[in-house]
Amino acid sequence: DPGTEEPAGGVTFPEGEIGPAEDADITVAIPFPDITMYSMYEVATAKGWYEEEGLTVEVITADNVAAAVSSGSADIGVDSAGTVIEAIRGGVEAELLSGHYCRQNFDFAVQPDITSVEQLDGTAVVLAGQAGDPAEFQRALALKEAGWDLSTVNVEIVYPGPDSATWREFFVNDRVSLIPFYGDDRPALEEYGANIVVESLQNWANDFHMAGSAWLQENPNSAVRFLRATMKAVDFMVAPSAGEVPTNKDEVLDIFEAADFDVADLRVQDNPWVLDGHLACPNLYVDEEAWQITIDTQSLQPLDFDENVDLGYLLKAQELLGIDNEGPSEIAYP
Amino acid sequence: MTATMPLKIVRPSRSARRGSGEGRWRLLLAGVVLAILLLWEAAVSWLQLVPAVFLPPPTAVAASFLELIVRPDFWSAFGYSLGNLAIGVVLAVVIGVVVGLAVGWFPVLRFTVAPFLWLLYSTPKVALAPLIILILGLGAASQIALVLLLAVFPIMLNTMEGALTVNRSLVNAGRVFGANGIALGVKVLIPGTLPFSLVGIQRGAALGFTGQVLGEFLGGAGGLGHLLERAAFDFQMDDAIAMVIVMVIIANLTLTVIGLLRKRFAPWHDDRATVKAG
Amino acid sequence: MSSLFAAPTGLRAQRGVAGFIAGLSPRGRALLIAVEVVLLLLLWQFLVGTLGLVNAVFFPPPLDVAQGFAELVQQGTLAQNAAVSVQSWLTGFAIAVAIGVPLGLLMGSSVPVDRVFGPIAWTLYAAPAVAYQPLTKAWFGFGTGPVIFLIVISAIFPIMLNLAAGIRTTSPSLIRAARVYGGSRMDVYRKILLPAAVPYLFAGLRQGAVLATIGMVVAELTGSSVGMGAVIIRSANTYNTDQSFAAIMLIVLWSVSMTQLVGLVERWLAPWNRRKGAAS
Amino acid sequence: MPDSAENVAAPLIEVRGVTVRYDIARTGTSLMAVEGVNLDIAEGEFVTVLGPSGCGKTTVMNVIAGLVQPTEGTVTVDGRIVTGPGPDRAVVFQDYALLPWRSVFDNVRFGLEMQSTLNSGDWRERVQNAIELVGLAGFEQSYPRELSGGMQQRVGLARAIVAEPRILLMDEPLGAVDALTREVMRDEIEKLITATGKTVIFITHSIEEAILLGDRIVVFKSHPGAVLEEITVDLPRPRSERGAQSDPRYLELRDHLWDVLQNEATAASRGGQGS
Amino acid sequence: MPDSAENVAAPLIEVRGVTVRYDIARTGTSLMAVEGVNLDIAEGEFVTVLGPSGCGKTTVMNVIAGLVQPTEGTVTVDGRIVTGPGPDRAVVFQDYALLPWRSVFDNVRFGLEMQSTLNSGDWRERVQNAIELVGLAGFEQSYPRELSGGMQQRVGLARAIVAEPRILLMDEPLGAVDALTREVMRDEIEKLITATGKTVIFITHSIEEAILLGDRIVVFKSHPGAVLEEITVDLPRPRSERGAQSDPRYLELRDHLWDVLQNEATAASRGGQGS
Ligand SMILES: Nc1ncnc2c1ncn2[C@@H]1O[C@H](COP(=O)(O)OP(=O)(O)OP(=O)(O)O)[C@@H](O)[C@H]1O
Ligand SMILES: Nc1ncnc2c1ncn2[C@@H]1O[C@H](COP(=O)(O)OP(=O)(O)OP(=O)(O)O)[C@@H](O)[C@H]1O
Ligand SMILES: [Mg+2]
Ligand SMILES: [Mg+2]
Repeated sequence: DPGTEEPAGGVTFPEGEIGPAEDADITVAIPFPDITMYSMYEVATAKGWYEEEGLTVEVITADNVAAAVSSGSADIGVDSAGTVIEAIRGGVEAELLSGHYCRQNFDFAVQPDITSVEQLDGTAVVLAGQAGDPAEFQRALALKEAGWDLSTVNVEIVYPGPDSATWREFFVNDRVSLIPFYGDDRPALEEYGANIVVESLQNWANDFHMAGSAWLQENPNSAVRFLRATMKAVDFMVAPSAGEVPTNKDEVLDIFEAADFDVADLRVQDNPWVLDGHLACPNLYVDEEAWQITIDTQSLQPLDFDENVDLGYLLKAQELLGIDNEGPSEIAYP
Repeated sequence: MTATMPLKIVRPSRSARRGSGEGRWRLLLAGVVLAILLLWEAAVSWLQLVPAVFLPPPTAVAASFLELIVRPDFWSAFGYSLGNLAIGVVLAVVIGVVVGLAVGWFPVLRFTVAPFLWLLYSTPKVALAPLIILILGLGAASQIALVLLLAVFPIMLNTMEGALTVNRSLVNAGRVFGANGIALGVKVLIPGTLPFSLVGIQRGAALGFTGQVLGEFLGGAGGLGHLLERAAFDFQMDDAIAMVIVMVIIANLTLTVIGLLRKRFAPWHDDRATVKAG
Repeated sequence: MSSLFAAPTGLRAQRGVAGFIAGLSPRGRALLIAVEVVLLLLLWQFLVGTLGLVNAVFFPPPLDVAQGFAELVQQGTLAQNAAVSVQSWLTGFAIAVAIGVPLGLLMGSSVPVDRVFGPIAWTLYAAPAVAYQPLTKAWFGFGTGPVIFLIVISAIFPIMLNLAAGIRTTSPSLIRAARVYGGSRMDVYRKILLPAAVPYLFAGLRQGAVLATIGMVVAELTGSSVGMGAVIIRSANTYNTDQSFAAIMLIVLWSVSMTQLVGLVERWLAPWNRRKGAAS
Repeated sequence: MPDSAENVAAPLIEVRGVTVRYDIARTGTSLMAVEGVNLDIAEGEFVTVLGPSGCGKTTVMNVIAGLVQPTEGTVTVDGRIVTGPGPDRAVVFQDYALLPWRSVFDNVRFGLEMQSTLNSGDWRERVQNAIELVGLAGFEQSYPRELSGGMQQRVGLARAIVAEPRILLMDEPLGAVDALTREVMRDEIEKLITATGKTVIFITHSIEEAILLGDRIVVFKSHPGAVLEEITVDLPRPRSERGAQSDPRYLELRDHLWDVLQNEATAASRGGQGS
Repeated sequence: MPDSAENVAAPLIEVRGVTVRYDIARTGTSLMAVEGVNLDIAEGEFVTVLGPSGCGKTTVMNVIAGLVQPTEGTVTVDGRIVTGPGPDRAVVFQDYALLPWRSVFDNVRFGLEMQSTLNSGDWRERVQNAIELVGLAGFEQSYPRELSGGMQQRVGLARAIVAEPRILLMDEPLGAVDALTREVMRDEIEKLITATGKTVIFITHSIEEAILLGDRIVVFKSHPGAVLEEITVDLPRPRSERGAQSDPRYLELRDHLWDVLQNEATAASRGGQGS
């Protein structure tokens, strides 16, 4: 029973109740605009779920999300799990609110003529958009597990920029020999004849939400309401079950298009992964395991979970929706 | 009794002179620009020396440009960016000229402050970005701060170089006729330094625009920088270059305005004198 | 002694602090600046480190930066990446000078070139460097190619445009003199325009040195896995801001040293130039 | 310290042991431009200065103007030590020193501008009068680069005159002016000075001019610059060039000055050969 | 077209209907500096030019030097139309035009350097001689800004002389030079010219100088500049200033020139009042 679990930290809400809608404005900072990772806010807004909670949500991009939250420019920030942990360690006055992903796909394409890791010798490969992106280590690990240990060959690791669309363009113009890719890259890669050598899913906390401590103190209700509405949006986007095409595909794509994303490539697909929504957990799951996996895989200094994290808001929101704070049980690629 | 009489003034026909001078160069410039565009189009579309995704041909850019300028959100972004730019550049001019003159003029400041100006100028502004966000937040204030930060140093350092080279005879003359302190600055130093300052201001205005774009990259919403960022993330190079062209147009407009101001306020400054003599 | 007032004219520079500083030897002045730097660092340490005025993650105090520097040195990151950056910088700056000076000469002295090439140059200069990035990577790949390109693009315009301005303001009398004494076009360039424009040229070189450094960092921040820019972004993204600030301070130091070096060369090449300010 | 009770008798300008050395940064040496110059000038006196080129005339004048700090010695004006320029002393510069960004009218106005005189109503008239006095009516709106050398020099003269200072320091103010204008202006200057009782130091290259204008002539020698001789001119005023030339006293003075300068030149070149 | 057979008799320099108008960009107007100037100068002639300041003397000289393109008219030198400067004509500039980054020695050398003369062995000696001629021995390594006005002017003179051109164009070369040096240099110039048979155009403000140096005096009028009168000087050479002054022919010439200039000035100012 979810109600019996004692929330970590000091925040408690009356059993099963939150305060009335407060007519609040919330600014959410994301590192860059992206369909796969940061589009659930658009969905929640479009479906009117934030409005139902009395919220007006504005999404802004921020080069340094932690600084945006720390300065009060944003109330809630989304960033890589490792980055959020480091920011909290560094003393940014922000608290971990919830997680964004509970599974991550690790899909890699290599140039058509390449079939083994040795052939990558002397070429340029992409593992992440920017130097220092924690995902880089994770991807190298995933590649190694799949028999593509890059440390055995002499490759130049390059960083074309944050979005996978950029990686793809460099790839199809033969400027790099290996890239990670996402669902929306797949058609172009297939058309180009790329050799897709690794496809795997891992249980991995990709992004964390953080909220400014001062803001959280003053707006516990809005925080819970924000999480509740966002969870509805994620659920809306997520495929009914692994391997199935999301039933809301067209409606979601309409919403994306209205938010200025280019969705022409996605419209024509009927792949199960067309929205990448199957990767997200509808319950915005975070727990100590997700925290610890992040620290372990990215070789961060240990940092105590209980001392630094208060999941009270997330648990409350989950409780209101009648779901549990649990990660996915099975990890299977569709 | 004097040996003076009114001058015999002849007014030459203006249009005749224009036609042979400025007009010809403008025509030539247009020709050269056209040739460059043609080469570009040829290299990308016909010879395919560069993949069009990396360097879209002028025709594609022009199409994007036309699409861009009919979008209403473009014009609101345009107004937003331009407003911040104007505020930032004006601040930069005032601060840059005053500090530049002071530092150029007073040896004490030159020896104690100037090295730090070079130091700040050299500092990659990315380093200061988090600091700016922490203090000013994401939004107009931090964008203006970045415009100022990028624009002020060229103005300041150029003015400083100018103040250092102001003709000493003129300074002496100013002092003899009672100009001291601020009056000396306003009446001798500023006019004497103006050609240098103007070069700095032109450069500062152009850099200021980069500052505005950087400021918008830092975070927030709205503004041309965001449109550019969006286009760049989607790797829509034609959109991105169309945006850059908008920025270049703005920068060139600024240059033109400064040029006009110079003609208006500094008629004595004849930058063609040498060319004529040579 | 102040350069602005040749020796005895410096009436005003004789009194008080001004007189004291003006009277300092070059070494004394360097010492003064060193003292200033130390005071500034102390203030910074106090405000950020002790008072905690801003969050140290975003703006680490000097002692933390020193720590970060030590880490960079120990890991061997510094030597390796600095070498790459210095090499790119020198190559790029040399190319910028080699192209910028002749073009500047032409622009300053020829109306057609100025009228036709000037607007194009200003336009290229006005275009934000980010605009070039994807293009340079497509052309030059991800190594030092795009970095060198961006250094050249950043440094060439101040050099060229300053030189052109200097040439345009050369006293017409001097050009007349050269022509009267049989100077060919080449002679006018070499013997009149170039020397007369030397102060402007060096002003441009100083700015070019600074902009080249900034261009280098901007280019290395994205794309490359080596170079000081890569060190900065990597450590910043992992919240090792002390390291990233250490790298930034080294870059600033490099840039300032290069401007000083340009000043030294100017004094050596152009001893007639009256200006002797420590700043330039 | 001058005693105020004695001020009436004391000279207006006292140059005491003035030595100026220029640092030559290039070589690290210094050049002794003038050494131990002493000079007393009474209120209302018109002193002309003659001397070989490069002997330090401009230097001494700059010291009096407060533009050059002497290495040794002092200059007092009206009992106060000169530490900088002041409104009591206006200068006509040898190299004109006109502001290139100002028209002739505005350049002349500059002479008034810093004093509060601009508030008094008649400044326009005064500027215009000064311009007419130097024969530049009609060129009010021209910029210096549009003028010939002589015309520029006259603008500098007008700028100094319009300020109506107590002391006028003129460094070859008629050097680039043609013979006729020169005579006209010489007469104008003489009239103006005698009418207003100004104190004038007037550097010239022309022996004739020195005699025709000066109450007293100071002759400089060079290497290092110093006062060689002072000669009182006892010719009656007004003195006209053609009138004077038939005056035996004038001719005598002229010949004497020629001899002084010539002897000095010979001595200098003989002395110079040794070093 | 001059016929080569007649060249011997034809004048070396022919100025034909030269009109120069300066465009004033600021106002969009133009100023008629000189209008319809005609002038013939024979080989070996020493012509001095007199005229009120701003009358266009420098302008005409610049046209002959090939530095200013006349709006109308032509100048031919030795039968060839002047389209630019040439090694046959050297100029002493009114504003010195010394290169600030060169020492005195190098500035003087500049007069030789563009010609291939630097290859011939004796150029050092020639430069040194020129410097000594103008009395600047000992200042070879000084920079222009370290020199007084008169000294700078003499550097300009040395630069022109060292080039040994066929025609010397001198724009007030002694304007800033003191009386004594002036006399000395005037004598030197006269000696040099008569010895080498150079053709000289010498602009001056001094009536005395014009008479003492010139074979012929050209008097300019102003507004617009034009030749007013040409006077042949029939005094025997060498002429010394003091000697000449007792010569009635000299005095007569001087008085005549004064009258010409004065009449012209009165006429000009009367004519000007109307418009
Ligand atoms: N700024 C300076 N630096 C070095 N030396 C200087 C400087 N100014 C003047 N001198 C030297 O000082 C001496 C005197 O110069 P000054 O200008 O006072 O002479 P002057 O008598 O006015 O000469 P002139 O009649 O030619 O104008 C000269 O030998 C000159 O070379
Ligand atoms: N660059 C110029 N632009 C406009 N007007 C000019 C220019 N140069 C000369 N003038 C004008 O042309 C006229 C003649 O000038 P010029 O210099 O030839 O006179 P000048 O006889 O040499 O006088 P001075 O004896 O004073 O040197 C003057 O009225 C002057 O104002
Ligand atoms: Mg002098
Ligand atoms: Mg002249």
